[in-house]
Amino acid sequence: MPQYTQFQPKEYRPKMSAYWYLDHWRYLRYALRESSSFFVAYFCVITLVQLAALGTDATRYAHFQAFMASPVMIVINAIALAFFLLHAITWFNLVPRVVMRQMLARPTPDIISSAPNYFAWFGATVILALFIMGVL
Amino acid sequence: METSSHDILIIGGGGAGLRAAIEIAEQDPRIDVAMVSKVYPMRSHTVSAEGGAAGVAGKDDTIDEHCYDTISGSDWLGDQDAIEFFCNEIPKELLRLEHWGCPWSREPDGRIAVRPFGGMKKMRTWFAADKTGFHLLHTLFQTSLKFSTIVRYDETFATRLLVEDGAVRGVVAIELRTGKIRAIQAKAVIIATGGCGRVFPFTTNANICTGDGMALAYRAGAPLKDMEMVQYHPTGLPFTGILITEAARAEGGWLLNKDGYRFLQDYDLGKPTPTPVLRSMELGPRDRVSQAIFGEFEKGRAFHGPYGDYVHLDLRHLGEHKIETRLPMVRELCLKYENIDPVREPIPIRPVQHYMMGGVHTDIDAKTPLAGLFAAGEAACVSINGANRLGSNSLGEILVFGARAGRSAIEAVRNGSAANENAILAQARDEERRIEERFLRRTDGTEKITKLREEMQRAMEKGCGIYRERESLVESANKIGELRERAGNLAIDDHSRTFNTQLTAALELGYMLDVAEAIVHSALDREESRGAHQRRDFAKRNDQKYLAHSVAHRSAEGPPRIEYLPVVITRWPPGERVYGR
Amino acid sequence: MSDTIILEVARFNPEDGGEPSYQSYEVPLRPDWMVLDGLNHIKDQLDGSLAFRWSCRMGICGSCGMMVNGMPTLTCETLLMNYAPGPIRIAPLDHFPVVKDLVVDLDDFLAKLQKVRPWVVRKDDFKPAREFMQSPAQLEAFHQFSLCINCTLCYAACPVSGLDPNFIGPAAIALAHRYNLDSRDQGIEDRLDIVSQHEGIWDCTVVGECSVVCPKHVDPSLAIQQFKLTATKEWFKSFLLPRGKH
Amino acid sequence: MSAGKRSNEPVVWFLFGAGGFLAAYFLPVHVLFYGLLFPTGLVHAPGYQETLALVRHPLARIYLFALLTFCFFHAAHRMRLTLSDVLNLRHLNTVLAFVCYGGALVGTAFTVWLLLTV
Ligand SMILES: Cc1cc2nc3c(=O)[nH]c(=O)nc-3n(C[C@H](O)[C@H](O)[C@H](O)COP(=O)(O)OP(=O)(O)OC[C@H]3O[C@@H](n4cnc5c(N)ncnc54)[C@H](O)[C@@H]3O)c2cc1C
Ligand code: SF4
Ligand code: F3S
Ligand code: FES
Repeated sequence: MPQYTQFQPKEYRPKMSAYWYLDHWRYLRYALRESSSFFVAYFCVITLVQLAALGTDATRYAHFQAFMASPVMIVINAIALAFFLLHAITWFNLVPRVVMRQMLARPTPDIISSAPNYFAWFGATVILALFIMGVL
Repeated sequence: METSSHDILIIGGGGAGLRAAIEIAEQDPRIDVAMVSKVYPMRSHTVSAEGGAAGVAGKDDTIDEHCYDTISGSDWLGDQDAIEFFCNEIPKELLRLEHWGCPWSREPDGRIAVRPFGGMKKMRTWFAADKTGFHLLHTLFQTSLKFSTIVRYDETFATRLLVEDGAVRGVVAIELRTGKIRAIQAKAVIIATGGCGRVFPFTTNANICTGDGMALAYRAGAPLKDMEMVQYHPTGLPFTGILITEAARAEGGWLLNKDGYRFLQDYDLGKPTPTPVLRSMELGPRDRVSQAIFGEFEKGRAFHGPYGDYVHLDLRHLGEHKIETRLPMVRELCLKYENIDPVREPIPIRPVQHYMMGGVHTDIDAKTPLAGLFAAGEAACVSINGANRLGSNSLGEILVFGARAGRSAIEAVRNGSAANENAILAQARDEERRIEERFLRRTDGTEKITKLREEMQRAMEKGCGIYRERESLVESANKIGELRERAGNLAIDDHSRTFNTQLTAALELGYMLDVAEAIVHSALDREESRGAHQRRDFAKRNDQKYLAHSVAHRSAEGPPRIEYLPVVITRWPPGERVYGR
Repeated sequence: MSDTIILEVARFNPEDGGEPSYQSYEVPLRPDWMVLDGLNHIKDQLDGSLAFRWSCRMGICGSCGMMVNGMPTLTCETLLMNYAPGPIRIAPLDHFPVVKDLVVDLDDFLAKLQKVRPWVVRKDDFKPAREFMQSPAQLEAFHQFSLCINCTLCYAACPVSGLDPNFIGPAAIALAHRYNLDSRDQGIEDRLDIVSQHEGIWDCTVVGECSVVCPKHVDPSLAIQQFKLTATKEWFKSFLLPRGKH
Repeated sequence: MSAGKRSNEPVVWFLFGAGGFLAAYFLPVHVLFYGLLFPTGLVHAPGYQETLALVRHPLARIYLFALLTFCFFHAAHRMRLTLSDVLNLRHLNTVLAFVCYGGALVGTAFTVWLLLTV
């Protein structure tokens, strides 16, 4: 550190560590939440591959299905699901609050803004599941 | 030594200082105005004010009524010309604050809301929930940022006024971050340094309220007026002295003794009613209510706690909704500092030193007797508060007289003469030497700052409490004299330049001792009881002799010289103070 | 339970040419003492050279913020008891240059406050003879964001303010937002020019810790995200109706 | 930071926000079925023809288009910020933006092509 000369005090400037997100649990939580984006990108690509396979022929699609059944992919997808849930929960707790406050222009209890989203989420999940399973 | 120079220098960045700065910047953008403050302006003590600011607003209210309430509240010691000027100006000032963005609380139709306050006959106290001072100070500070002509020296501690040829020409100040000692010259100086509550052990005032500006002016030759008039607020939290605003009573809170009895009815303050009645019971003036609580202590009808006796302030019957919307800060403070929820439990309170009616002697134009020196706010005594300030008149005072001081200073700059710069700088170098030799480089001192401060505070509590008498006043006066001697021999462990808070504590101790001396001797000299000044040995008001302001002049050796100045009486001859009838 | 507690206090004096270090002090552990009372005990009785800021001791002046056990904390309203049996580690606020001991340099913060134009801006010459009418609902729209005491705890909590010194930061943006929402103000365009830049709202990645530590429940994170909504709306508006043309 | 040059970030932020909602609502159920329940056989997967028919429905195409495009931008924006803040690559901001948003555009192009040809 440079020397102190009278009346020109050298301030101490702490540097952020390169691993700052490991310094506090609250920062790590944030880093994990943001990491969900890698899985979002990953799964979008997987879906594109699935579409490509579907568009080719049944054999290709069977290959795709076999690929997805490999233990590695299952583990990765399980992790992806965990991250998607983390994303969904943090998102529903945060974003609707902002939108609601913007629209109503006054403070509202968090439950009022987030609850409808949780219901809608549940509904959308059920309907989509029925489509995917071919029930509808 | 670094020097700089400005047209006008304001010492103090609280409400009064900021209002003066804005006034100057608005009136004349060519004037170079600077502001020195020992804390960042928004940290100033104005930030703590809770209840509100009085100004005639409603149709059923008149300026004359506000004048009368203020005058009778002051026990006829306030100057009536100043009070009339004040009451006329204040609504305009509060409106100006509104235009600058102050979030005043509102009526459903969008008009400003007003609430009742102690000693006021009408509802006229404007408020921003119970953080009025906070909002007022931040509004002023943020508005001041708009003006590029205002130069700020933040965290810069003024240590001495530079006086040449009978006129004030600037200050010496320490830039805390570097320890640099600066000479800041100016054609006019405004003192807006606030109160000196820290002279007392148990006070609502912040750590920075050490009477610096009063002492600076006093040392430079300007007298201090009405210093014996020390306001005790009835409702402070027992350990910390944190204030529970008068608004708590204005909204309907009750004072109860240990038997759950509304004891104010025994002290000629009216009859209890379920809802508040203006100028009666809990809405009596502060001096009388504090004296009544003290009376309960003496009769043994109070609770005993680890920090002395206390009574109860009961808000429970107001209900959670009212407490949350009108008094959120009261609830927050009680929860944090007493672990009590006022919605469910009564609040323990006891009277606490709160405000100085006295201060640097100024006239109605905020001018002191020293040329080029002006004062405003709690540091000054105009006087509109006389022997007892009404709650919510002080925030108005810092605005009205802050602006007034600004205008007077502009005039002074326009009519100013050239200064002898060499003489001024020689004085500044003297001060630099004093600071270095007596404090920074001193290694042989033996007296601890903390110890002297505690002894001073104890002496002040003993001599200048709610009730006073000759014997204890003399004892305190001697003690303060002794402490002043001992303060010449302070032990300093911190010899660094950078942010030396021990140095500032040592300097502040010196200022407090000067102010304490003025308080004690003014109190000793006034042989009557009036407003906040209650002498057991002279229990009656004596208009023959003491319808006059005490004015303390410092003398180099020995106690100050006390003189008296007649009170200005215009339309309201002295009468009896009647509350609750 | 013991009746004292150890405070490990960060010390730094630039004049010693030294590096920062920690020094331990034993202070009484009283049920009604705040962390600040502990520090004052050190200053008054044990070591007069310790430097820290405080004033109001009632949580309103905003000067006594420090890192207490790694969390940005207002020391005058946090009980020592909360940390018993200790030790308690007290350090200057993160992400600010340290002047001495627990005192940090706030110049940069003050410059940012000024930059967002935190005052009522009027585009017209309207000088009303009376108050602007403002309903309680209109007051409520911005009131929460006007409660900031400038304690800068949010800057110490926000990693972005540590990574990017130019980030205008939570409190200053919340203040800009407070004026934008005020029915008396017309300065939103000016403030968008300043705050809707990369170093303004767009630098914030919604870590959200600013709102967690804010002792006055200002919720600066909410203010920033709302500001983003407004800025986006305005962006699309000016994209569809370019400025000056409509 | 002078006045007057507002950031163009609102565009990507808007896409990010929309994608955030879609990802929160729909991705969990997608990965649950296609990534876990079907491959492990816990739930019987519909056959090739059924799946193809489902995907070819016009509403499904629109749905998939919206979901994938917005999610690509959502991911791109967040990945950019994560890389620049968490990995402290602020100095590479322009490169990161190019790579991330560029990637999202490529993803969008593929999405359109596949949905039109499937
Ligand atoms: C808890 C509390 C509640 C109150 N509530 C109300 C209320 O509801 N209504 C009401 O009307 N009044 C109220 N008051 C009184 C009122 O708040 C004060 O009298 C008023 O705010 C004083 O303002 P000021 O500008 O004179 O001084 P301050 O705000 O105290 O400012 C003093 C300034 O001077 C500076 N300074 C001091 N010494 C030096 C130095 N040596 N060098 C450089 N700068 C220096 C400080 O940094 C500060 O900026 C209350 C007071 C207290 C304590
Ligand atoms: S927003 Fe909250 S934490 Fe930040 S400075 Fe203001 S009061 Fe402090
Ligand atoms: S912590 Fe920082 S990143 Fe944004 S939400 Fe708060 S400013
Ligand atoms: S000392 Fe004022 S906020 Fe803590």
